[in-house]
Amino acid sequence: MEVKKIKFDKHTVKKLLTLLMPIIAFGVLIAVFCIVVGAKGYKLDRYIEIIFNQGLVLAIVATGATFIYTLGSFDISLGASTLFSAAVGVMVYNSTHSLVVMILVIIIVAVGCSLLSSTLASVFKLPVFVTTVAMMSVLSAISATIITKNGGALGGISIPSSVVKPLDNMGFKIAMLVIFMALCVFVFEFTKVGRRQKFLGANPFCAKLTGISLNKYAIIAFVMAGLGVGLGAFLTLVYTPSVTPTTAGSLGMQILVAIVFGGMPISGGPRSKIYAAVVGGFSYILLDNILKILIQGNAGYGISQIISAVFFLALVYVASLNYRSKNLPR
Amino acid sequence: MSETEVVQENTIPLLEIKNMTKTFGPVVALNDVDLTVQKGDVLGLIGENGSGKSTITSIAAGMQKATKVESMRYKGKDWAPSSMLDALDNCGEGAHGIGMIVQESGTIAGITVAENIFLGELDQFRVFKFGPISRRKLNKAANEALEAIGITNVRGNMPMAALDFQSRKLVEIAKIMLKDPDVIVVDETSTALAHDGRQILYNIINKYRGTEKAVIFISHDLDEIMEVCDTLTVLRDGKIIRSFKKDEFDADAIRTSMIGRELQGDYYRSDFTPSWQEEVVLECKNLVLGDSLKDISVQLHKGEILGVGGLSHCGMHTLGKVLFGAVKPQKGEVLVNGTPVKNEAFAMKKNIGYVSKDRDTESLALTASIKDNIAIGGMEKYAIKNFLIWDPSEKKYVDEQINNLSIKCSDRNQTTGTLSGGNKQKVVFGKWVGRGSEILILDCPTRGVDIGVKQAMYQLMLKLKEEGKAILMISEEMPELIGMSDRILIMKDGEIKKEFIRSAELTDAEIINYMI
Amino acid sequence: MKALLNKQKAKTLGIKAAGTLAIPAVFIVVLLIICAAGGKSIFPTESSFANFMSSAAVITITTIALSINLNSGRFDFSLGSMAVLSSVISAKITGAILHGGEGSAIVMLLLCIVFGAIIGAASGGLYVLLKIPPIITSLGVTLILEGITYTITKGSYVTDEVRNASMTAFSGNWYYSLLVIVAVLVLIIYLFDFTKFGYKYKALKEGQKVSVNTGIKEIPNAVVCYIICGALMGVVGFINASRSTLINGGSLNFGSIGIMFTAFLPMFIGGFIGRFSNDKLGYLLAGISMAFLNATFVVFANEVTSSTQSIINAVLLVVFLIYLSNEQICKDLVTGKLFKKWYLVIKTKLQDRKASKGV
Amino acid sequence: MKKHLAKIAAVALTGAVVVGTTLGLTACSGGNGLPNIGDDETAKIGVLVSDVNGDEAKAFRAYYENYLEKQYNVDFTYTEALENAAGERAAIETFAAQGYHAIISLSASDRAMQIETCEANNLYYAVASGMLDDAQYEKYKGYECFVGQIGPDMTTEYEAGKAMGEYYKTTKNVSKVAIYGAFIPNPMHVYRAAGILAGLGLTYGGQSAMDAVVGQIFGDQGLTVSKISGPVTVSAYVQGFNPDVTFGEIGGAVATQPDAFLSVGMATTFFSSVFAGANVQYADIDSFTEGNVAQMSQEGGKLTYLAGKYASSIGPVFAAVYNAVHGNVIKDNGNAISIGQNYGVATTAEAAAKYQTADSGNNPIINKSLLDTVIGKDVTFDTFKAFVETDRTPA
Repeated sequence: MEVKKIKFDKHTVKKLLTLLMPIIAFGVLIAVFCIVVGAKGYKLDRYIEIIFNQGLVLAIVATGATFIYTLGSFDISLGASTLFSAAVGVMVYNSTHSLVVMILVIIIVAVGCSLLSSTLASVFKLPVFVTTVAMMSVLSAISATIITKNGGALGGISIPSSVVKPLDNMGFKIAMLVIFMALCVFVFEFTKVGRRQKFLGANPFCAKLTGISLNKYAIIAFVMAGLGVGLGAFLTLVYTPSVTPTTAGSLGMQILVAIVFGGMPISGGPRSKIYAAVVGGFSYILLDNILKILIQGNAGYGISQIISAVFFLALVYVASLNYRSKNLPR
Repeated sequence: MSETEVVQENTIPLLEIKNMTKTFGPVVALNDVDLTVQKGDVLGLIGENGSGKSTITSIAAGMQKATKVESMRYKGKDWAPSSMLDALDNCGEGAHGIGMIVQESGTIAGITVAENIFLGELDQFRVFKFGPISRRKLNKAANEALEAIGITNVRGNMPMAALDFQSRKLVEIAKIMLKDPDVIVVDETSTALAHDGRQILYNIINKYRGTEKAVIFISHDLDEIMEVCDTLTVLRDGKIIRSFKKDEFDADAIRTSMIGRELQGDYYRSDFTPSWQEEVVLECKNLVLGDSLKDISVQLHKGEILGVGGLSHCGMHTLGKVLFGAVKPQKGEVLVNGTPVKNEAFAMKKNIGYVSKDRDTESLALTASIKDNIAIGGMEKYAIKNFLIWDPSEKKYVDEQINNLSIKCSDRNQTTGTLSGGNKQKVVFGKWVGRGSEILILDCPTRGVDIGVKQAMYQLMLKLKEEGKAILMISEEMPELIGMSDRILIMKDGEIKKEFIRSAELTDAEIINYMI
Repeated sequence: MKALLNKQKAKTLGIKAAGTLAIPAVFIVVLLIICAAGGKSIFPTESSFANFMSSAAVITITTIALSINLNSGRFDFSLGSMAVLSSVISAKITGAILHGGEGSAIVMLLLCIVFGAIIGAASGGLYVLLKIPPIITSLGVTLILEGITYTITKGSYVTDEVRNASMTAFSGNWYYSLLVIVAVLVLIIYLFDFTKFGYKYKALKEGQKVSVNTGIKEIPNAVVCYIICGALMGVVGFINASRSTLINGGSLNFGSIGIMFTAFLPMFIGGFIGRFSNDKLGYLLAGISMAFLNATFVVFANEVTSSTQSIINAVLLVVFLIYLSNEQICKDLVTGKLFKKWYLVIKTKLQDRKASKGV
Repeated sequence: MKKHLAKIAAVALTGAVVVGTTLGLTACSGGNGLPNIGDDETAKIGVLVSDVNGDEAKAFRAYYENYLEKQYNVDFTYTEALENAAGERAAIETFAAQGYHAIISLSASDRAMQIETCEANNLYYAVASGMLDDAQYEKYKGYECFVGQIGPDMTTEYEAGKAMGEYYKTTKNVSKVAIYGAFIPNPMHVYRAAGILAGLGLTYGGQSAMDAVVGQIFGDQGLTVSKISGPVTVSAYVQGFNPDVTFGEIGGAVATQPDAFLSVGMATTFFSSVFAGANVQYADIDSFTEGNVAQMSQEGGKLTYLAGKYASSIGPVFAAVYNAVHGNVIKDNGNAISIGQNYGVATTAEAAAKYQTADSGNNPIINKSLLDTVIGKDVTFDTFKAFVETDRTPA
């Protein structure tokens, strides 16, 4: 392999900036965060743990979702299916008292929900997004019913905290993240599947004429997303052994924001990045926490949200500098 | 430039461009070019893909802006149109500007013919000043515009999507002609037109010839351009190489100046002996699909180049897709080495390759890199256990194809969309040849490809034939069918009308009789 | 000859009318039958009809607003937040000036339209300025608008400013809502079908590149679309404020996007109807159908929980989409052609097998 | 190459986070006991809330931040609106990282987890509304960090509903009512609704015991009118808030011409103008806010019964936590305190106004001089209990 020198002309700088922007932003956010926490005299080590816990489920579910985004479609029901699988998991644990069965059921249910969306969409040729909108309403409605019917006065259902306590430590969670990331990176970067999915995202017509079945790879993508949801639902229970109708409530939209934040093009295709979800997810959580520390008080919530939205738009703008089209993007 | 300046010096040229430069990022499309168009002239522009012929005219017609230009003057006045509409409309005294019939479709499928024609100038159809726009008035005016150039079967209220390719092109022509432009640019338009359509276009060109107006005619087709044009200018790599007057027209000389060197070796096949092996590798039996295919049976042999020719809508393009398993026929079956073809993936497993006519949407992912496009076809070749991808072996595989086909690119990571037409097609070939396809279905493989690459393609096809591979070449260009095929099937209205066997005596005229 | 022509004309007109009315008619008849079967009237009181009308207005107008940009490939999550913010600002101003006095409703409605349009202009301006995909811009815009709303309201419900006789009169009388629907529909049909803007919009929608090359300026067209969307959502914000007599200023983190999802089903139905006549008319008919569904939910409130309602809505959406994407198959299924096809396929397969066995 | 740069950078940064966190983990694993601060030190208390913009929530907040913070050396920090259990846990851990001493919880997604998290993070913990159920209390009452729960428990909610029902049945002699169930199956609202039925002397599904009725309501996800029977007719039942249907339902309910509309919450916020327009009296369980008082007093206002909390009712829970932070952890026989607090009730505008005015501004019902009686090193459980249970209806 010949080594090429990188020439730092305007073009290259733009390209590099585009590519590295999300990561630079992540680095900057970490630095700012450390400074802010340090300046306030808070415990940084604890704070980092909190951030990790807050971002973990988001990062995992969003990483799984990246496979769907790579195909150029998106799934808005992932938050609802996280809730649903967690709820079913709790019900199963409470009747079987087996952690293993619970984990298996959670994963199966999550993958099942995902498969249902994708087969509905592919068998009946429905637009994926709208199918997932319908899935979202159905799953949240069913979950809410299960939870409130069984939760009674507590308003939620739960498993005994002692069951998951042994797993509620950083080592286990980091291991889960690393294993899942490794699996995703492997599938995405080192197998035929990943290559074909990126190609499908780039040009589905050409992919079809190259013998790549959209349905097959859409189903694989949804299965990967389902695995992420399942693992996410399980880790949600590890973090808090209870499920209420609001569990994972804002996850669905956070995934969308996190993936874009991490530098993933919304149209998918060859520029898709498997690390976008992790980078974006943690960046988003970091930004949120920085703003929470800096701006306090009731009125601050609105201001914080405005600031983080502006930051988000600015970041995406810079990251898109290299892909400007003459016409307005759609 | 001296050749074109024979006209009296006191007449101001219609269009005069001096030292125009246009760059797209690092790519130089036009390099300090001068161009003059005289009144009454039918000027041909010819050159390989990316030579700049479309670029310079599209700047004059307002589609894009020059990066740098010393002067551009139209009828002696400074000329800097902001849009195509502007180029047509704003030339001081009424609408006698520059109109361009563009290469890719310049019409919008989702709206009506009338809306397409009058897009951007709807004010005239208002019921009253600032009032609503009257659809009735609009349609009436559109009908008149169509009739003015001799089109009677297309009406203003028809949805554009309901028209075939040729009619859409004609609507475009009507739209331009409505403005009564003094200069029309015809960019690769005739390839889209059948006989009757071409006649309409030639009538218009002939009306312009020798008047106060002028035509700029851009084409790949040397024969056509030599027939239609009075003068001819050759561009290469963004520069004007030479201009020819009618009496200087000479195919070899023009070709040489287009590619900048004598064509080394053969262009088409040098032999005229048909040859193929006994073994039938791909065949279809009694295919039926709507109006496109009516009981089609074809056999393709090992080591054969089978040409399929006809007009654009004769069904041959559909045939190619059906043979590859991409389109399901209503009746009949496709067999590869005796087993029925189920879908594209199966066809690929059986080593069939398919190059689509529609390169940019069906053969390539333009936003992906060269590597992505080539590698996607050959994973069986380099993936470990047909599943794991190891970067270095993937790169090696891709680099081999790039080298074998001499694809001109900065590196394998270059975005495919930034390549020229010929190099794009090489990438497509790399994808299919690299994976070791035994049977190649090539739909218009040299469409929009310049002569240099064309020659390379033909030689590659020949090499593949010699290796015993089977090629089914679907083409709208007679010379290449005659020049390359062992057998030629001519299709019309979904049926095979005639089969020709390779021979030195075969002529265009003989074949065309069966097409129209 | 002329008679024949008229016959032909009458026939196409008949097809058009049938295609236009088929879905809403069947839908509404089914709902009426369900109500009748349950022994209930769908509009038991005068106020229930007023509720139905305002519901129809909200759904229709939201659907139109959603479709304007979505049909052009511009996904907009910010519709809900536009409605809330414009109504909050207008309510505050109206309250400050008129203190709930006479004419509050009309003043607030006009202000809602004005502020909606301004917000829409800002949103569209941001989009053309940043030139990043509209779905991403809309994510940011939604968060910003929610943030502004929250900051203005301090996260509370806005109630006092929208509780007055004037507003009650608006929501209590069905003809006001009807008037708004008609006005919006006429204006929108005029704008999109009879003006230069509309023609250009359609051209850009169908062929962006060609239109731009022809010299149509897409930036002003897009911004105007956003302005219209904003104004429409302003109207929605007003109607919502008048019928709920409150505005929830506390939505953060995309809490405001729900309204968009309710517009999907009517948008698809409306698009389908649009094939036979005008798509905006389709949105109206679809909006009315959905309002009928809501009215039926009200009638059966004690039997159908809100969970069941959202499941019914989702299933309807999926079923209709399945129909849309597989129209021919569905038609064949109804007419029995499909079985014939299957029968033929199976028969030939069997014959083939027999034949191959024979060999 | 450039592509690799991005990958490497991503891996490096992720690695940094992972390493950082692991270090963090090892650094914080050693506990250093529950806080015990001196008198001159500021007590830092985090308040968990799931609602930040409701009237009651804002009244509570004003009492803590605008009144108590001025009177005592204390610093209250409110969370944003916590959406779910995960949010609650993150908030508690954040307070821990910021060096807070105690948590007062008004957020009810997962109490058990809250206590466990506080225990693990050495923070005192107290519940100010929505108490633990019996099993949970039994489990956690021995936890060191658990100061107690002082506020309305589910039985209180039931009683509040029951009192409302009784009032309309006996005092107002109603024969026909409509019920608004607000956000049933929210447990608080379920218990209130069950209480209303009991107060009206009605059975649900043939049963009248609290647990049986509550269980059925959870199962039905709402009230089913046909299952109600007894001397008073329930002519309509509505729950939820979805503008597309709820106003239709309320309109339909009003059209049944009930003598009163009994609501388990949010009635003034959502429907005051509807009730005013239809001339129907209504009852609500909410808080003594300006809006509610106005509905009781002003012309056209139809609110005839209001049960609610007054802002300073969360004073005692503060006192308990404040004492704990300063070293006096009041225990009930070694267990965490658990004292129910009843709602205040007003049936006239004057009474409601007293609650409101008495509780606003600089002199809340439970003011500094009252609170001082239960703040100090030697306050015992008995004193404290007596203090909480004193009737503080404004004279």
